[in-house]
Amino acid sequence: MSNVTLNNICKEYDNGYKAVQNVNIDIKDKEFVVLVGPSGCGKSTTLRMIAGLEDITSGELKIADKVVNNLPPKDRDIAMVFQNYALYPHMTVYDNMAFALKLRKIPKNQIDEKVKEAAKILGLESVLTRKPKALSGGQRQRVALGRAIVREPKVFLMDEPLSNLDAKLRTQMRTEISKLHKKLGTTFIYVTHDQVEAMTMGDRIVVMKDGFIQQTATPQELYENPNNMFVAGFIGAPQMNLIEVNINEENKNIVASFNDIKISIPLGKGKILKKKGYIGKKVVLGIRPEDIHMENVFIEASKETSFNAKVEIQENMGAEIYAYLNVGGENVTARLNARYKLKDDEEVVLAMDGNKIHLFDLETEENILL
Amino acid sequence: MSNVTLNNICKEYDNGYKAVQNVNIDIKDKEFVVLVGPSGCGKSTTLRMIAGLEDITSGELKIADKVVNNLPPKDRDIAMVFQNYALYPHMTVYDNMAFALKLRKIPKNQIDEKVKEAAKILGLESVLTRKPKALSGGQRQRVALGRAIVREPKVFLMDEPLSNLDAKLRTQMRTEISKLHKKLGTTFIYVTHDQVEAMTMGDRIVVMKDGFIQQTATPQELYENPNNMFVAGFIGAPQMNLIEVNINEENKNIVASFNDIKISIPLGKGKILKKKGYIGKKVVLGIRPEDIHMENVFIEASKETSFNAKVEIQENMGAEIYAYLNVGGENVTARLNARYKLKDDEEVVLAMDGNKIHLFDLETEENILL
Amino acid sequence: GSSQDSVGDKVNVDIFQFKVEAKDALEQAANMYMEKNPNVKINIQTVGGGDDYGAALKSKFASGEEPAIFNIGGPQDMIDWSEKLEDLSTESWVSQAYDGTLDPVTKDEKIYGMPFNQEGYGFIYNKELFEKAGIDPESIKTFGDLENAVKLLDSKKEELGLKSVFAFPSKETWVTGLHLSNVAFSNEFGNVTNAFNSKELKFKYADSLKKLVDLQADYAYMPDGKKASLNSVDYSTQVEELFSLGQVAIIQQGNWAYGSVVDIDEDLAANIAMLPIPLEGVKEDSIPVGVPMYWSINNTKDEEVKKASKDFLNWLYTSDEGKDLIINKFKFIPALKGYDTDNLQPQDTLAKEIIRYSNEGKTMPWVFMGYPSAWGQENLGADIQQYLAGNMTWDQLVEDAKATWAKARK
Amino acid sequence: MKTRKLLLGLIGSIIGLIYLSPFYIIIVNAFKSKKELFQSTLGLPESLNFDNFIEAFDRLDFFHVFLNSLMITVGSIVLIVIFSAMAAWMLERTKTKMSGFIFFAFIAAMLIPFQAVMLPLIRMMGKLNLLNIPGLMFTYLGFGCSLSIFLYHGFVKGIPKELDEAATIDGCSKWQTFWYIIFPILKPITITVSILNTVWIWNDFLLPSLIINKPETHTIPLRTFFFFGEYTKQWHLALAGLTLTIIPVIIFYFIAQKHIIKSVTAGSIK
Amino acid sequence: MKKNRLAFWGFVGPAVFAFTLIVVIPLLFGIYYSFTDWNGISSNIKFIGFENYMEVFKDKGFLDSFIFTTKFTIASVITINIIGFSLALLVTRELKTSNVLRTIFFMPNLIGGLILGFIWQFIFTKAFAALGEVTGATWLLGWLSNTETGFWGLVILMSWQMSGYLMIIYIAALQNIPQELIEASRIDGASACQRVKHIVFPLVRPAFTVSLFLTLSNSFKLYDQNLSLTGGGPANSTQMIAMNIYNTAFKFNNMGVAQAKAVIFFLVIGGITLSQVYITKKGEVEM
Ligand SMILES: Nc1ncnc2c1ncn2[C@@H]1O[C@H](COP(=O)(O)OP(=O)(O)OP(=O)(O)O)[C@@H](O)[C@H]1O
Ligand SMILES: Nc1ncnc2c1ncn2[C@@H]1O[C@H](COP(=O)(O)OP(=O)(O)OP(=O)(O)O)[C@@H](O)[C@H]1O
Ligand SMILES: [Mg+2]
Ligand SMILES: [Mg+2]
Repeated sequence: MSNVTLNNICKEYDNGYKAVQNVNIDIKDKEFVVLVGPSGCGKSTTLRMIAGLEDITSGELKIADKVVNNLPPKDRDIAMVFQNYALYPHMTVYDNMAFALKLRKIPKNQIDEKVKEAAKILGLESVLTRKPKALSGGQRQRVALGRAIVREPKVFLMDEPLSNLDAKLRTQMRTEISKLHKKLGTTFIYVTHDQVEAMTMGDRIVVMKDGFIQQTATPQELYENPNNMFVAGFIGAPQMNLIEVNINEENKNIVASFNDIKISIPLGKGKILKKKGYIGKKVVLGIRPEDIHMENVFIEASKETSFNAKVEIQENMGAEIYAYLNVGGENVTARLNARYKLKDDEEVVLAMDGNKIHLFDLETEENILL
Repeated sequence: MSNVTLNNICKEYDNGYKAVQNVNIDIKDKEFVVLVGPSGCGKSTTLRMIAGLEDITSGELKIADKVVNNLPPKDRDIAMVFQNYALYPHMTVYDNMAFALKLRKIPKNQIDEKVKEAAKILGLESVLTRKPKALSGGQRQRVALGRAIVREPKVFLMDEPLSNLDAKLRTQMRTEISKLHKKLGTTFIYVTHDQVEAMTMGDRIVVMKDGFIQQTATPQELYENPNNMFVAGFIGAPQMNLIEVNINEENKNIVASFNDIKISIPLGKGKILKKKGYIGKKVVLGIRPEDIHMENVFIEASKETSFNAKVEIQENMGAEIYAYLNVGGENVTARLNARYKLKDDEEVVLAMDGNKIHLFDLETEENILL
Repeated sequence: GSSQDSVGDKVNVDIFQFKVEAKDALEQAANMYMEKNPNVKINIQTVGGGDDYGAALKSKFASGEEPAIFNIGGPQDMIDWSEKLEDLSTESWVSQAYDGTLDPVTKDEKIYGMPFNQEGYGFIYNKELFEKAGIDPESIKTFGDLENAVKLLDSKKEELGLKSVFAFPSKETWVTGLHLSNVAFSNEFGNVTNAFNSKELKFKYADSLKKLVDLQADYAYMPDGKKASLNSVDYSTQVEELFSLGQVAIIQQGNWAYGSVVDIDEDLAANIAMLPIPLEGVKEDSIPVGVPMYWSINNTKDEEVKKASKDFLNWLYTSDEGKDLIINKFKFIPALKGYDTDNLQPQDTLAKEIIRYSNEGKTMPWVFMGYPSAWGQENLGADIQQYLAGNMTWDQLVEDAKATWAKARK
Repeated sequence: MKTRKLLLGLIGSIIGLIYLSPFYIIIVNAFKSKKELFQSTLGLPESLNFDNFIEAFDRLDFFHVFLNSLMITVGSIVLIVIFSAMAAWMLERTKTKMSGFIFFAFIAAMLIPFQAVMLPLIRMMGKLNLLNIPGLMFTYLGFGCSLSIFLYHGFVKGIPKELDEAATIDGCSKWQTFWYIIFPILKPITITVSILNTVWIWNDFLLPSLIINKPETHTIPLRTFFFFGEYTKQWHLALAGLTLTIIPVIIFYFIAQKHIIKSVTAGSIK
Repeated sequence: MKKNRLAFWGFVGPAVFAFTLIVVIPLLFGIYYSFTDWNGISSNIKFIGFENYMEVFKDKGFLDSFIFTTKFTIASVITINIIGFSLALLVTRELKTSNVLRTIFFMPNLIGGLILGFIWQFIFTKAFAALGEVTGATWLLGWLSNTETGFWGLVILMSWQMSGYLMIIYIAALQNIPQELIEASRIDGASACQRVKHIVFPLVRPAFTVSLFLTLSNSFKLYDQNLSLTGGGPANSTQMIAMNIYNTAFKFNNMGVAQAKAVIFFLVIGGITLSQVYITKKGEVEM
């Protein structure tokens, strides 16, 4: 059993800065939890408190049901992978991985066995005698992982382990870490500020901002039902379009309008708006780029959510196109199939998928529909 | 007029390493050309030869129809943006931008005018008095651009200007540079190893490998008709699936088979295979992840290209899923709509879009169909 | 302390001395003595590098590792170190001291130092050159004689292969500020004690001293042809280079220069002698002879250590073996009587000259140990440099000398 | 480009020769007799005569004093390196007022002229019974740690803190972290610190003369100064002795110099 | 927390202990002596308040040596840094001889200060003279015989010795300048001189801070080379403060006054160097 429980954890630095506030997370055994959020939101601080590198100001931290607030790192049975790997530059790959075991006075042959095994899992067998300097970025990353693996810890902590890699390697290592998690069956706590990583790797994602947790949920849940505008904007690329609109009732229909564009809100959502008293008020309408469509069939069927737009610029991604549109003065991004050949400054008609519309309170930024 | 012509350009470093070999590129006035390729393929070397930072070993380089092989950088009327921006850390943003003009002894008021104008274009007005250290990554990037803009050069050279930015900013700056190119109407030569950048920004893309040019074409052309396996694999994410198959004729049909999987090759392509004598031989079949479909309708209609697969791991990207599949022992990636909820280790049936199949010679790696 | 003074049952005698040139001889003497007196262990420490004995001695005492035997230089040292000095007036060698040699270290009938040796200085000249120039050194008694000889030499410079007549090392302020000035002041004060006690300096013989300075400076080798450059001429240039290589004929130095000359040219060293330093109209046919340093014994040491120390010094200077060492190894001119036998006569040409002058009574005392602390070098010597450089007239120098003397004695 | 490089190479060689010329004077004169030395200071020696070296070797009791010097230098360097590195690491990693103050005090001490503390120091050393070789090493530690800590401190700044933390998580105590991780990484700067302190301690005259001036503990400089007498300097021997003295340091420097370039760098700049 | 403090002192303790014993306590004693009439020998020491300090202010020799030291420091700090910097520029140009030159330029540091002074005395008075006589250049004659040649002799000696040391610091700094900045300036149109002036120079400023600190404190404290080269002469005109203090203490046996001078001196160079560090640090750039 290696569940990790954070109970009302707070962290105030010596200079009085409150980096983490009232954080509650309940991480189950073998779960892969990702902490995600913009730079400076307190992810690393949280992780470092779990590791024991940072004192906990208040709250209770349990690992395997045991309170560990005052235990030094080495007694917490955790391993950590650092953003910059923190490999010992003067030791070979082998020694880097064996170091923690040597300190634990584990017999030589056992160490050897474990290191070799980890090296095999990570495909590092051929570089065991090299120093970190002589490794490529991806290899270094794997050594950092290996160093953690050999320890067979209860909990794996990783602080942006992929952020120093280039795009291709990052994609590749992402799957490798996922595979590793499956293979080891250990609890993983993973910090990143990259939402793609969070989405693709986590069993559950904790979204943080300014020291507070914004939402804790599975990736799909997070993507489909973001708690608030921040989560909505943070998760998904290209970003969800967020447009300030006026809500009015027109002929029994609830209509969101901005400038001269009018979008009908589907019935169910409209009802909630009405119930919560948003008629006549301003709210923020959110629609993801992939929920804007250009297929004629679709547009025909969705007259109430269609609108005119002018193509400002477009990016060809091969299989699809990101179209940056001007819709009644607002910037809107749409993700379209590459078969549509758009011209710059072309006027086009598009339609939103009404079911995928999100609505947020202008003040509190909370999701109105939840 | 500011066209740039590279005529049989070669570069051999002092240590005898041939970094660039027989490169021919003809860049038109106002064109946006992207040099792309894996690390070490000679992109930077090529760019630096154009800039005059590196001697040209052989060949002829013309800028605006004038041979400039032996001109020092400052006389070539070019500007360059470096990967790590290379901002002068001891100068303010203003001075960074004004430096080149000051060296040219341009009157103070003119400098002021130009710098202010560039700052306006780039949205840097409010940070003109700051030093680079006090800027965010994106702002630094823009200063680097600004420094180039004020010079009003004939040609803009950029060496991986976005690679130091995080994913979000990178996407944003990408469009900004595209806009800038439109606005300035200058020739841009842009180096990157990121195929997404290349695809989205370039009017034309030059793909390089090991010092040689592999293909020069528009993004769409490159994506749809890659010259060879290298280009096919390099362009597009997730990468094109490349599978070694046996070509046989079965009942008049040309069939590609591997292990116990059989895929029928569409008529037109089959003909070419036959004509070129590939029957009974091995070739490489390429299919892009987005050209593998799971819609029942599609599968029904494409029995000849359907196959069974086992889901190994999947990545949820929000709007879609990358499924990493095991197809008869081969790893195949499919890019599926997020509405398909796959389970790990699930057996599924998929089908390829026969029209999108690419075929490559096993030896030469050339595209057979071209 | 007492515990560290004796190792086992041996009496430990630590000697802290300044004369590098005497180091080997002293060690030899100590070894001989220890062989005879197995209960005594003598440890010798020598301060290398020249003139820093004062500082070294102070730090030695500050460190607590006080030596049993050390050196003091004159009245001022005697007062400064009075807390540490053992009265030696009951020692047997006292009666053998030459007249006046104990004055600088005598106070209230008590004697605090044993003379190291005697030294004397004058105008050392190259006999061969004098011969070639046709000058009879015997005839030079007065300043006038000297001046004439110098002029004659100067006129024959070329044929004698001379760069100049003199080499005048005004960089070495002890040569000018102490030794040369001593010629004037020993005649003004008569002896060290008077000098030491004098509140003021009259500088009675300023003019005669000026002549000595001028004569040497005017006819000296000047590196860049200007007088001011004399200030870069040091002992080594004067003695070892210019004089020993036969490039100058006369230098003002003492018997210690023999060692320097002999190192360069043995033949030349055998062929040199000393002219008097004549103070015109005052005392002309004589040279200054004195005791440069004294041995002292630390009175805070245990009686047995003090006794062993006294015994060692006694043995060194009065036993037959000791005397032999003093003459033939140390190459000293003894400051005690009783070195009369033939085998106890110094062999080197300059020492012989000093003894000749002493025997003829043509000496004047050394009084510069009676100058105020560092005055001779730091004030007078420096002023002479200023004078040579043309930054100061002789009158200003005289005034300044008087003023600084008076200030120091305030 | 090519001619420019050639020109620079030429300038470099000329300046190099100028820098070497004093060494030329040392070496040629080490082969001359005293007389020859004064007769022609600049010329080459008449014959390649090793007499001076033999005599200097003898008079210095070179073997013996060499061992003393070696022991003192090595011992002091070991002390300085270990304790300065330890202190610098802690001072850099601890961000408290106290650590800032201590660091400042170390730096400020570089400005103290030695003469100002000489006598009180000797007096105290005597009281503490430290007028011996261990005492001398300890003194070198006291005086040497300022610059050394300064250099180490700058270097430590460049070592990512994550390395310490990784070690902590791997189960290291502070002590283990220092010895297993930090100290090995400090190697380049350790070599710099060693070179700079060696150059100083190997050649130092004043401190040994004050603290260990006994024949059996003499160092090379103490003996070399016996060639400088009250009146006469035995230049021919002194220069031969000097040549003997600096050869070991030059060899040491040659071996270590590959690292020093990288190191003063890291130490002093960042 | 308590454990942290324990570890802190465990690591810092030994150095602090040695430092306190060897430097701090003697310094405090030294300050105490500056208020006494101690002559360095006697065991009865009287407290006399600020009398020694008054004495110092009346001492013209001290003032002269202060002025001389200041002049020397200014000249040597400038020349040492310029030469050191130029050497660093030279040997970072990827010449074939770079490594050899680096060794050669550093070699003067391998000789101790006192001996170095004697050797240069030898060079100035003998070698210069020999050269002067051969070439007929009279300015090579009579070195060290007057204040100017003594002054420049010291400056030359120190430049020869220290410039290699600084070169190493500057090399490090130069190598830290990103190559791209140099290239960017080439593209911006800067000539070699402009590049050094506008780009290289500002970027090695942190090295300047360190180098200035080291050269300032070294030049101010200079003793060995001063003693053995000129001995302060002629007429004490090249006597630097350290020597003045030394002589006061050991030649004039005025330990109290000497300590007062040392205290004043320490305060002054402390003030100067610290403000130097403060000023130069302010203009530094962080990359
Ligand atoms: N030692 C410290 N003292 C004071 N404040 C600190 C300290 N360490 C971090 N902080 C502050 O706490 C906040 C949270 O920092 P943290 O490192 O946890 O952010 P993060 O979410 O990991 O960001 P990033 O993605 O940039 O790594 C930041 O605002 C940071 O400035
Ligand atoms: N100065 C040099 N001397 C020798 N070889 C060099 C030099 N500079 C670059 N090379 C080699 O030339 C090849 C091409 O280098 P270049 O910098 O052009 O690659 P690149 O395509 O820009 O790669 P990257 O994406 O990593 O920047 C590489 O193999 C590199 O190792
Ligand atoms: Mg972080
Ligand atoms: Mg590149």
